[in-house]
Amino acid sequence: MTPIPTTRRALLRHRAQLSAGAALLLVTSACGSSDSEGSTTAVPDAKIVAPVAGMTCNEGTKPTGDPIVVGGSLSLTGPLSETAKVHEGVAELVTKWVNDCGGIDGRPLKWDVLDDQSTPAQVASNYERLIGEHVDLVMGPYGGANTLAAAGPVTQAGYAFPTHTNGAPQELIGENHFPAWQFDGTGDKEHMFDAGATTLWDALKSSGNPPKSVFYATAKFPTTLSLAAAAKSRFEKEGVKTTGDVEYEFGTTDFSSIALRISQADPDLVYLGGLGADTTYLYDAFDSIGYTPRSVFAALPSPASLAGLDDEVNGLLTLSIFETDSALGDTDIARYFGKQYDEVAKDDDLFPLIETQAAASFAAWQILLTGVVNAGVDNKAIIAWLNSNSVDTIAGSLKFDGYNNYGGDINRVTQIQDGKRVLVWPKDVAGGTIDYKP
Amino acid sequence: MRPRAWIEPDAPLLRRVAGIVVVAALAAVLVPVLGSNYIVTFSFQFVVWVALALSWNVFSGNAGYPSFGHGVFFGVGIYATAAVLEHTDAGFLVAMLVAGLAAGGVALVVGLGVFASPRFKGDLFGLVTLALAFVVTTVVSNVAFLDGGTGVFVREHTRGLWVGGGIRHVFVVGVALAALAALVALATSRTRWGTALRSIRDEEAVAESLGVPTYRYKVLTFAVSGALGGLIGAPQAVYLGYVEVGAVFALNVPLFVIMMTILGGSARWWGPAIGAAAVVVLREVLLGIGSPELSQIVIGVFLVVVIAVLPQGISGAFDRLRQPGRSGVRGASGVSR
Amino acid sequence: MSLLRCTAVTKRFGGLKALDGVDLEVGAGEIVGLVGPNGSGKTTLLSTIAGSLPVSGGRIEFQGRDVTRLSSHRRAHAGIARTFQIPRPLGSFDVLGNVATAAMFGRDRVSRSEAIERAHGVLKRIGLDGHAGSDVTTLTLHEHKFLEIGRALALDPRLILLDEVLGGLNPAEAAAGMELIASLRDDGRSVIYIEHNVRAVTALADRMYVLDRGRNLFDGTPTEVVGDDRVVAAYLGGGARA
Amino acid sequence: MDVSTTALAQTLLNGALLGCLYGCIALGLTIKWGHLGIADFFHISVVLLAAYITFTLVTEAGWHPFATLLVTAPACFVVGVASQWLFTRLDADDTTSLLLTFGLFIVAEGVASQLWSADLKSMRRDLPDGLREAIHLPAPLDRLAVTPPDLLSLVLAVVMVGLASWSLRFTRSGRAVQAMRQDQPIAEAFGVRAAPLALAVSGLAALSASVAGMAVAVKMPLQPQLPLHWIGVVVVACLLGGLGRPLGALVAAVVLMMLQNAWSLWFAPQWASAVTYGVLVLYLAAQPLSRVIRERLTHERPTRERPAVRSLA
Repeated sequence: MTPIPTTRRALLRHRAQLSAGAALLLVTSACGSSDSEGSTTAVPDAKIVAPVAGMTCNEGTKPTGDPIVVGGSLSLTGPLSETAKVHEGVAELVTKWVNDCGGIDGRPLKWDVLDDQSTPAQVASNYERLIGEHVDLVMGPYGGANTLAAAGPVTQAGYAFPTHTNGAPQELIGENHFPAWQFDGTGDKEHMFDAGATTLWDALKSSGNPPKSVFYATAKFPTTLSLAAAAKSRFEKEGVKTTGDVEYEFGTTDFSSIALRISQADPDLVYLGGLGADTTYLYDAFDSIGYTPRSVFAALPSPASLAGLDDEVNGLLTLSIFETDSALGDTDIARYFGKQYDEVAKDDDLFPLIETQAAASFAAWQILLTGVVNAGVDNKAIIAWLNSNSVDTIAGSLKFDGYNNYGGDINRVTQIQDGKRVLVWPKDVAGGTIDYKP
Repeated sequence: MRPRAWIEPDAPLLRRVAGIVVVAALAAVLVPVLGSNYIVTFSFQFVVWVALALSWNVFSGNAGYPSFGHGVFFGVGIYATAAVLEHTDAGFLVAMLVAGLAAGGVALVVGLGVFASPRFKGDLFGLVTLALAFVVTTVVSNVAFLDGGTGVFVREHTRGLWVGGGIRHVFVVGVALAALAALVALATSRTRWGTALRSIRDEEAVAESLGVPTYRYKVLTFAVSGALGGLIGAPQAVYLGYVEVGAVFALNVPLFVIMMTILGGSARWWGPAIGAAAVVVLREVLLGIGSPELSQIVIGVFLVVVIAVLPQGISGAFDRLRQPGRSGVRGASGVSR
Repeated sequence: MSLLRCTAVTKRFGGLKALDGVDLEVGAGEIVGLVGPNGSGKTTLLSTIAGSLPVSGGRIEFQGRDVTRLSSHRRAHAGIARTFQIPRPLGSFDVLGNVATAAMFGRDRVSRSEAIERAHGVLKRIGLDGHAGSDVTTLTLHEHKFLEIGRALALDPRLILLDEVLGGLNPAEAAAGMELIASLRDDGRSVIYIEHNVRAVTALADRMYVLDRGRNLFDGTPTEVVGDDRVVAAYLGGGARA
Repeated sequence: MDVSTTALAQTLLNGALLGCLYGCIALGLTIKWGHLGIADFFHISVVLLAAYITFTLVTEAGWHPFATLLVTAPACFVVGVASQWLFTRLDADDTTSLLLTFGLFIVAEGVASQLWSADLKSMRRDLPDGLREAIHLPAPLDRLAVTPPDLLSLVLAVVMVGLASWSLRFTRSGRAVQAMRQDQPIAEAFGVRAAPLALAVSGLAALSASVAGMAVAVKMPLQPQLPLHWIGVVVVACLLGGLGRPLGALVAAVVLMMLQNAWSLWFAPQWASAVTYGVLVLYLAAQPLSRVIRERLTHERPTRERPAVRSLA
């Protein structure tokens, strides 16, 4: 069975959405809150530039010749689909971008995606299928379990394996692994999350009022558990008192008891090791008991979840590798990406905000494209080149020379200030300063 | 359920056992040699589903107790394998054995409790097994020895083992287990065992009154079915490389298994295998249509339509085609074997 | 020694007493008729003897052994077989299979082929040998009722509990049925025989029990029963044809 | 009240109110399950779909949440009637219908993510002000707070469950429904027209989904996978409350949620959801025990099961 060309696929999906929507006469908008705080400050007239350094953009030249096919598997349905669709949107965006620039060496880029229904077993099979169909390159899937499931066949077939958001960085993939969401790979695998914890602590300290007590509530999920454990050990080393430490089941929606525990402890900082919508549900629980936390840090909240909370989350801190309002967003590439992403978000019903997920996704493509531009469409050469060079991405310059091919930690601290997301730490990339008085 | 002759006018038992063994052996040799990695991977997934569907049918189909817990047994097998590989140097075969025993043990305990009450049949039984999925998920995600929430990187522990040597090795294990499941399925189709299970499905009280020890048959068969599901979890753990509670205990495993069995029909022991083939191929084809939500809808609608149109599944339709207007002659003559 | 002895058997459903201290005895080779108006507890008593329903109180002995707490299949192995008032064939099997299943799981553990052989014998005896391979759904009512008897017979029981096996049959079929029941006694088997139609029972039974609202009302020979005022009173308006 | 008493009271209050929401969701399920013999998981999906429609009408068209019932209630009624018609038409036994409803359950999740995307949809900011602020209880309990959405769940649960229980017990059709479940042929012999009655009951049960959906949309952000989170509690509540008994399901849901919340307050919250299933497991574990007790120690039989009409004949 031959894969349907990308464009037709997009068309099909579009048509399906239209007809289904029309049938209900209730066509929904992208999101009830899309135009509010946190949306990208895309410059409407941002000029097209090449997506990576070293590539030239020949706008208006139609690429010809054999397409360069990049295959990937994404969880377009099932529980991971909310975020996976961001990666799908970015992939479509990058493909169009490259082709608008006349392709790479005149060859068009083609994105060939298969849905894995959020099941790792299907992920592995999808990559075998793509490899069997002789795609030229691959892009990693979304999620730790999926990434590691894909790593088997991809590594065995000798492909370079760029990943956007591998949440289990400690598990060794190998020399062909090129992670965009980087943790600290300079030490051993036990301490990969420590640098990120230090970043958070430094950010808090820079306010002049670091918290004296913290309550940890962490989802039972590999990445959040690792992040919270590192943060806790770092905070305790700084003499911060732990007033509570609970874990909750991944996917919990009723936080009322945890909120009560927090209100009882009334800590300076609530460390929420949560994902997705956890923040929303926790704030709902705070509401229902009429408690206002002194300050909250949320590890991996979905941007939509924060935006939906309105001004209630002002002052909330979170991790992100990128914010538009920062030095990182102040480049031609970032501006054009922001403009394009706004459009993609509108078309694909995504939340129009670039933070870790979308940025890591784009960075992974930049890694792959940089490899191609410098080493050609040859996985072996790309692997060799990337292993000995650094790549400039939207999330900063990345190296692949440490444990499991991680370089330095790129997790940064973002704060919601007046309804806007502001990158507040580290200083060299910050777009503002932290405002923190618990 | 469409009635069938008590004595099936089919090929003799031994010939079918030999058939299963030969087919499995051929597959174990030919697929890895001739197929591409993708073919082998696809075939592995295929045999996993075949084994799951067949083993589900051993109890649930034959005895008429649809279980939503088969994903649990599969998952328990996966996690047992991961735990043995992670914490011991016992090797894969031991891990597989433990997987089967652990899953069978869970099924046994559940069966002892659930079947003690005559209330838990039909939909109630289905729901109890569904609840089992949630219970086991919570336990696994909170017990650090098994997972504790951080996932287990199995691939790290299979490096150097024969089974860690690539998808072809995993496939061979999968085929062997699918063959085992087929043999057990066969054993429940023509034996005393099968007769007992079917009589339970038809009229449990009658079966009891005819001397069938229904409680014992149900408990033990459920355990066998669970153990088979656990065994097939062993190669799956190796195949996945990294196991995580959310993905391992996803509800779509029992759903797909049930769908396969309904589609294939449990009128014949091989029905679920046919159903598995149909669903696996359908899923793979749907991957190409480009609308994931749509394919999810298609699969659901497909299930509904199959139930509506082919209540006996493909194997039931096969029987109907083969014996249009079945009458008194059939079966009476066949004091075979 | 009697084959079956029920002492003060009680069965409650919620607050309702379906059986309230019923006594009953069956000797070897005896046909015992069990009659009573609707709702008098006949079928309930049969079910407690067969083990399909657990008793709330009392004691059931079979061949001198306490079987009160034995499960239904154990009692089948011990030699108690029952039929169901509304025929309940096993739909997965053909007619032969229904009987052979009973033979296979019955009193002695026999092989499949042995069970089939026995089943053929039973089918011949109940006159269904022409239907061995039929779907059970193709049977007529009287064939269904006979299949119930055949299945019980295939267990090779010492005691057969028959629940209205002649109900709804035409006179010719009923006559054949009565002949079949009588022949069970000639095998040396005992029979408890429920029938709403008292006349049919009196023709066959050696002794009779009359139940009323879950209690023993009367027992004795058929002649005594028919002549008793209390029995007639209990049946008044109950549609008795006695 | 000292701090920990307040906390306990508050957590139990929250649990009870959340239980009310689950009771609303369970209402239609337990009625269909107990009286029509169909364990309709799809009902839970209908609740979510109704919630999504409520969301859309409120955020897009600016409707008041209550007004959305004008659309969702008839729509759900039609869905309920149609699904019952399908089950009757297919002459599905309980197993088959369970599988059918699971098929529909999958379809519904697909439809929800197709139409509303997998993103979290919150209509918090579009709610009228009165529905947003937490309310502190009056004087002696002034340290306890409730939110209007929770109060709404409470009111709706009481009204709907009360109505359902009352009509099952005291109206002619209600009694007919009960009779039908116990013995359909006999009920029909007494003039109960089973088929139309079943359609109506199914429609009304589904109608309750529209109300529950509105309560859900008001209380929490929506995502397509929510039914999977609900199914456990709702089903266990139906089982423990006794199938077909709306009040039982409501009480069971309230008790379960209170237990679960109290557990989370004192013990490890990650085991909280296990509380629900733990109760179910205990209940199941009691089965073999009660079997032993029933058969060995006393001759008293638990009176849980209704007498089968036939065995008394």
